[in-house]
Amino acid sequence: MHIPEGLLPIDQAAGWYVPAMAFLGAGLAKLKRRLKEQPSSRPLVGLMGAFVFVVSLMPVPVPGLGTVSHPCGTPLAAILLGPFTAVALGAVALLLQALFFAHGGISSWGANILSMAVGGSFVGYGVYWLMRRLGAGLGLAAGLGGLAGDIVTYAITSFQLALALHGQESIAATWLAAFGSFMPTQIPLAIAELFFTSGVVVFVAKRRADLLGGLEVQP
Amino acid sequence: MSGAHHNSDGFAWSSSFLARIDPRVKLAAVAGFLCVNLLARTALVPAVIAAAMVLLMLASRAPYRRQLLMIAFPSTFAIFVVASQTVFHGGSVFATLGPFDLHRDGMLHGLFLSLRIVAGGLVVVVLGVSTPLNRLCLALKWFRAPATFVEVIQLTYRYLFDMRAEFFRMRDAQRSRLGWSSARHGLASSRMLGGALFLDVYERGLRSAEAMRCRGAGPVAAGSLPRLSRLDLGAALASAALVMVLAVAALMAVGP
Amino acid sequence: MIRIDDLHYAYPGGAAALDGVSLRVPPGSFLALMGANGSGKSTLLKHINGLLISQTGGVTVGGVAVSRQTFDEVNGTVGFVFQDPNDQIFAPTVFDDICYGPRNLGLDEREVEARAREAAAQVGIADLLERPIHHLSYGQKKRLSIAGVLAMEPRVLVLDEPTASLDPMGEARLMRILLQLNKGGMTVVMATHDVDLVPLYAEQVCLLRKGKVAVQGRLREVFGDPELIERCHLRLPRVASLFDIFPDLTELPLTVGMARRKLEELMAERLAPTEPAGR
Amino acid sequence: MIRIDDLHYAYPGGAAALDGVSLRVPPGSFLALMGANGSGKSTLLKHINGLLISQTGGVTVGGVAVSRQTFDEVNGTVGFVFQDPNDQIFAPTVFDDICYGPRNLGLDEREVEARAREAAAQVGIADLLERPIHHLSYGQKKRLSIAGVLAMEPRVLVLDEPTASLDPMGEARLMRILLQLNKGGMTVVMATHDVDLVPLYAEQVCLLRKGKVAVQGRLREVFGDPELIERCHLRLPRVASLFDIFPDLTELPLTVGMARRKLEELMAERLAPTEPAGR
Ligand SMILES: Nc1ncnc2c1ncn2[C@@H]1O[C@H](COP(=O)(O)OP(=O)(O)OP(=O)(O)O)[C@@H](O)[C@H]1O
Ligand SMILES: Nc1ncnc2c1ncn2[C@@H]1O[C@H](COP(=O)(O)OP(=O)(O)OP(=O)(O)O)[C@@H](O)[C@H]1O
Ligand SMILES: [Mg+2]
Ligand SMILES: [Mg+2]
Repeated sequence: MHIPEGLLPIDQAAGWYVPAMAFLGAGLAKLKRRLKEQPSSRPLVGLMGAFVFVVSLMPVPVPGLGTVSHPCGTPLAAILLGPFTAVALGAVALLLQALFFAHGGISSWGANILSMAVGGSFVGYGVYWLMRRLGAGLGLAAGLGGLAGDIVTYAITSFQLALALHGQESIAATWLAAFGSFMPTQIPLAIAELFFTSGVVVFVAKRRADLLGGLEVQP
Repeated sequence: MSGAHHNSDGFAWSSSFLARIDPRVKLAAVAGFLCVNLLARTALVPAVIAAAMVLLMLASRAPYRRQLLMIAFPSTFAIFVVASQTVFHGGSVFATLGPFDLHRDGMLHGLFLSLRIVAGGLVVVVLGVSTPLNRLCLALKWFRAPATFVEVIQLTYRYLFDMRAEFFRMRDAQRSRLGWSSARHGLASSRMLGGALFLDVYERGLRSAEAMRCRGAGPVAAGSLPRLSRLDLGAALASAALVMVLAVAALMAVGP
Repeated sequence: MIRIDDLHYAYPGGAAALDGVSLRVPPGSFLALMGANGSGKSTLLKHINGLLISQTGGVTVGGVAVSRQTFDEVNGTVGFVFQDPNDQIFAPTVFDDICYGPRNLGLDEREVEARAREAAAQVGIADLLERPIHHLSYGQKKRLSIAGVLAMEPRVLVLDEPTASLDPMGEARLMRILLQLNKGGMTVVMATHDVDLVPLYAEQVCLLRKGKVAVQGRLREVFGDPELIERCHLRLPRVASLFDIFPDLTELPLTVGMARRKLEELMAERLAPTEPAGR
Repeated sequence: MIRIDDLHYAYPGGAAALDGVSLRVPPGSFLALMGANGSGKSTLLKHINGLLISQTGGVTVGGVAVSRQTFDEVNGTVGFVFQDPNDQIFAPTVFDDICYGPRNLGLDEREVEARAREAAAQVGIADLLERPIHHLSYGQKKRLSIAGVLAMEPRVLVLDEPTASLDPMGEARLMRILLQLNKGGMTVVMATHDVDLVPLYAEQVCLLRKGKVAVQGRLREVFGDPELIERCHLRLPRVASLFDIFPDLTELPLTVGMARRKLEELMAERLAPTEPAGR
C-alpha cells in the first residue's frame, strides 16, 4: 500500500523527498546512459515500467484495517535491469498510479519512492546478489530477492506511517503495530512475490538466454 | 494490435472544459492546492478544497462510476487512519476495545487527517482524469523535468496499453482453443499467459522500436503546448487566488 | 450448420462493421468469404466462434446459439485460425503450441502427441517442433497457427486468410488438406483475397461489401457478374481474363483446368476440318 | 546500388539463416525475391537497411557500407516495409503514423501533411486518416505500413511481402504505384510468394533456397528451369501451366498478356488458311 496524498505532515513529506530525489536522479542518470548505448533496451524499460505499475496495483484488502496490500515488482525489475534503473521505473509507476487511481500521491511520492522503489529494488537486488555469491541457484536467489524486497518495502512504509501517526505512543510500538497488521496479508503476498520473481527470472533465462546479455542478469 | 497503447487519453476523458485548460496551469494549481492542504491545521482548508474539486468533477460531467472508483483508494485509507489515530493519538478515553484505549481527540485528529487525504486525493484525481498523459508530459518538459524521466513515463504508459492489448489477444487465442474451459485448464493457461505475455510484449516492442528507428527515431506524436488562452489565464488567476486565501487560512489556523 | 441472421456489429467507438449480415452455411460445404479490405470478413468470422458477440442478430452453429455461455461448447466444434499468426500462437515452443488445443480437449498424452506430430507434418513444419515460436519466420508462424487448429480436428473450420504468406507449395498443400477434410465431412469457411485460388476449391462464395452481403451463391453465379466483382474490389481470375480474346464466349473458364478444356474445345471447333489440337 | 557480398547470418541461438549470399541490385531495377517459407528472405532484406548487421560479409547501399554507425544514413536512402504491419505502425492515429517518417526527415509541416495525404490516397486509406491505428482491419494496417514508407520518398524501396492480405484491387493499385516509382528511378526490392504477380512487374528475380541464392537473373531465365522452381517450393504462373496442352511449345508465356499474344499466334498459325482468331 502506498501512502496517500495528504497524510504526511509537510515537513516529513519534504524530508522524504530529499533522499528519494537523490536516488531517482542517480537512477535516471544510469538509465540515460543505458538508453543511449543500447537504444534497443527501450522496449524492455517500458515493459518493466508497465509491469511494476500493474503488479503494485493488485489490491488485496487487509482484513479489518480498511487498507490494501499488494506485491511490489521492483525486486524483479532490479534483478533484470539493475537496482538504479529499477528505482526510476518504480518512481514512474508510483507517479502514474497516483494520477490514474489516486493510489499514492504527489506529496507522498518521495516517501513511497523510498519504500517501494529504493527499498524494494536495492534490498531485492542485494539479497539476490548475495545469494548468487553464496552459490544459490538462479531461481532461489531471485525468489529470495523478491521476498526480501517485498518485506522490506512494508517495513519502511510502516516506519513512515509510524513516524507520521504515532501520536503519544512510541514510534517503535506504532511501527510494530502497523507492520504487524500488514503481516497476515503481506506474508502470503511476499511468498507469491517469491515464486513469481523466481519464475519469471528462470523463464527468461531459459527461453531467452540470448536476452540475458541485454537484460543484465548478473550472476 | 500494437497500437492500443498509444491512445493517450486512455485514462482521461477529453470533452470537458477542464481538459481544455493548459496542463502547465493545472500542474501549478495542483502544486498549490496540495501544499496548502498539507499546511492546514484545521478542517476548513481541506473541506474547501474537497468541495471545490467535487464541484469541478460534477461540472466536467465525467462518468461518475469511474470517479467513485478512483477515490476508493484514498477513502479506504482514511478508515485506517481514523482507526489508528483513535488508538494512538491520545486524549480522553471514551471506550476500550480489547487491549486498545479509544481516544476522542485521536478520533477527531484522525477525521481531520482523513479529510486531508480525501481532499488531496480529489485534487490528484481531477488532474489525472482531465489531462491526457501526452499533454502532461509536455508540461513536465516545460517545467524542465529531465528528458529521461519524461521518456520513461511515456514508455511505461505506452507499454501498459501494449500489455493490456496483448493480454486480451492472447486470452482470446487461448479461449478459442478451449484453454479456459475448466478450472484446471484455466490454471495452466494463465501460467502460460503470464510467461508468454512478458516475452511477447517484449518481442513486439523490440520490433516496433526497430520500425521507429528505420523511419528516423523522432518522438511519436510530437507537439508543443500552445500559448495560454483566456480560459487558461482565468483558471490560473482563479486558482492562484483560492490558493492564496487558503494559505492565509491555513497559516492562521482559522476554523474548527 | 452455421446460421447467421441479420447480424449487426459496431466496434466500440467505431462505425458499423457488420450491417445486417445473413448467411447459411450447410454442413459439409466449403465457403469462400471474399471482399475488400475492411469489408467485415474478420469481424464476421469472429462471430462464428463467439470471439465477438452480436449486439443484435443471432448466430447458431450446429444448432447451438453462440453466446458467452456456450463459448466453450461452440469452440469444441469450431476451429478458428486467426488472420495474424502472432495473435494466435503463444506457447513457448512449436510443439507446445500444437499440443495446447488437443490437451484441452482432454485427450491422453499419447494421442495429443500423435496428433501434434501429424498436424505439424501436414503443414510442413515437422522439423521445427523444438523451436521457440519467436524463432520462426512469418510463414512458419502461419503454418504453426494452422497446425494448432488442425490438431484439434474440429467439425467446422474457420480460417481467416490462411494462405497469405505461405509459399506456393505450402499453399497448394494446405488447400489439398482442406479439400480432403472437407470431403470427409468438415465444414470449411475461409476468408481469402486470392481470386485465382477460390474457383479451384470453393463451391460456395460469399462476397461482403461494406458490412453487407453483396451476394452469396455458387461460384459460377458470383463470378458471373463482373460489375459486382469490380465493386467488391475483386477481379476475375487471371485465366478468365485471358479468354477476353474470344469475345463470343458465353461462359468464362475460372480455373486452369476449365480453361484447358475450353481451349481444347475451341481449337477443335475451329480446326474441325483439319486435325484435333494438342493432346 | 545494392551490393551484397558473401553474407552469412545466424540468429542468436539458431542455425544459419543466410549462408553465403551475394547479390547485386543495379540502380533503378525491380527485383523480386522469392523462396520457400524460412528460406531467408526477410533476414536478407533486414540486412539491406541495417536492422540486422552481418557477422561476416558486407552490404553496401549506394556506396555506403551498412553498419551500426551508418544506420541513419542508410535509412535515409532505404525505405523498409515490414512483413507484419503490426511490427511497423505505432503512432496513435493513421495520420500521425504516416507523418512520422517525413517529419523526421526535417520537412516543414505543410510538406509533411501534403505528403501524408498523398501517400494515404495512393494506398487507398485517405478516408481513414483520423482513425486510431488499432481500429483498422489487417489489410488496412498493411496499407498504412506501406503509406508510411512511401511518404518518405526513399530512393530504394525494400518491401517484405507487401501484397499479402491486400484485396485484388489494392494489390493492383500498389503494384502500379511501385512500377511508376520504379520508372521514375527508384530501386525496388520486393519479397513475395505471388508467382503470378512477379512476371507482370519484376525484370530481375532472385530465388533463395535454404539461405543460399539458388539463382539470380532475368525473369525468363529463372522461370525456365521448372525443376529448380519446384525445389524452391514455387510453381510456374498458372497461365503458363495452361499451355501444357501445347507440348511442342518452346517458351511458356508467363503473364496473361504474353499468353494472349501466344494464343493468338497459335490460332493464327493453325488457322492460317481460314480467318485470324478473335480481335
Ligand atoms: N528471430 C529469429 N530467431 C531465430 N531464427 C529465426 C528468427 N527469424 C527467422 N529465423 C529462422 O531463420 C530462417 C530464415 O527466416 P526468414 O524470416 O528470413 O525467412 P523468410 O524467407 O522470410 O520466410 P517467410 O516466407 O516465412 O517470411 C528460418 O529458418 C527461420 O526459422
Ligand atoms: N478493433 C477494431 N476497432 C474498431 N474498428 C475496427 C476494428 N477492427 C476492424 N475495424 C473496422 O471494422 C471494419 C471491418 O473490419 P474487418 O477486420 O472485419 O475487415 P476485413 O474484411 O477482415 O478486412 P481485411 O481484408 O483487411 O482483413 C473495418 O472498417 C475496420 O476498419
Ligand atoms: Mg480481416
Ligand atoms: Mg519473411
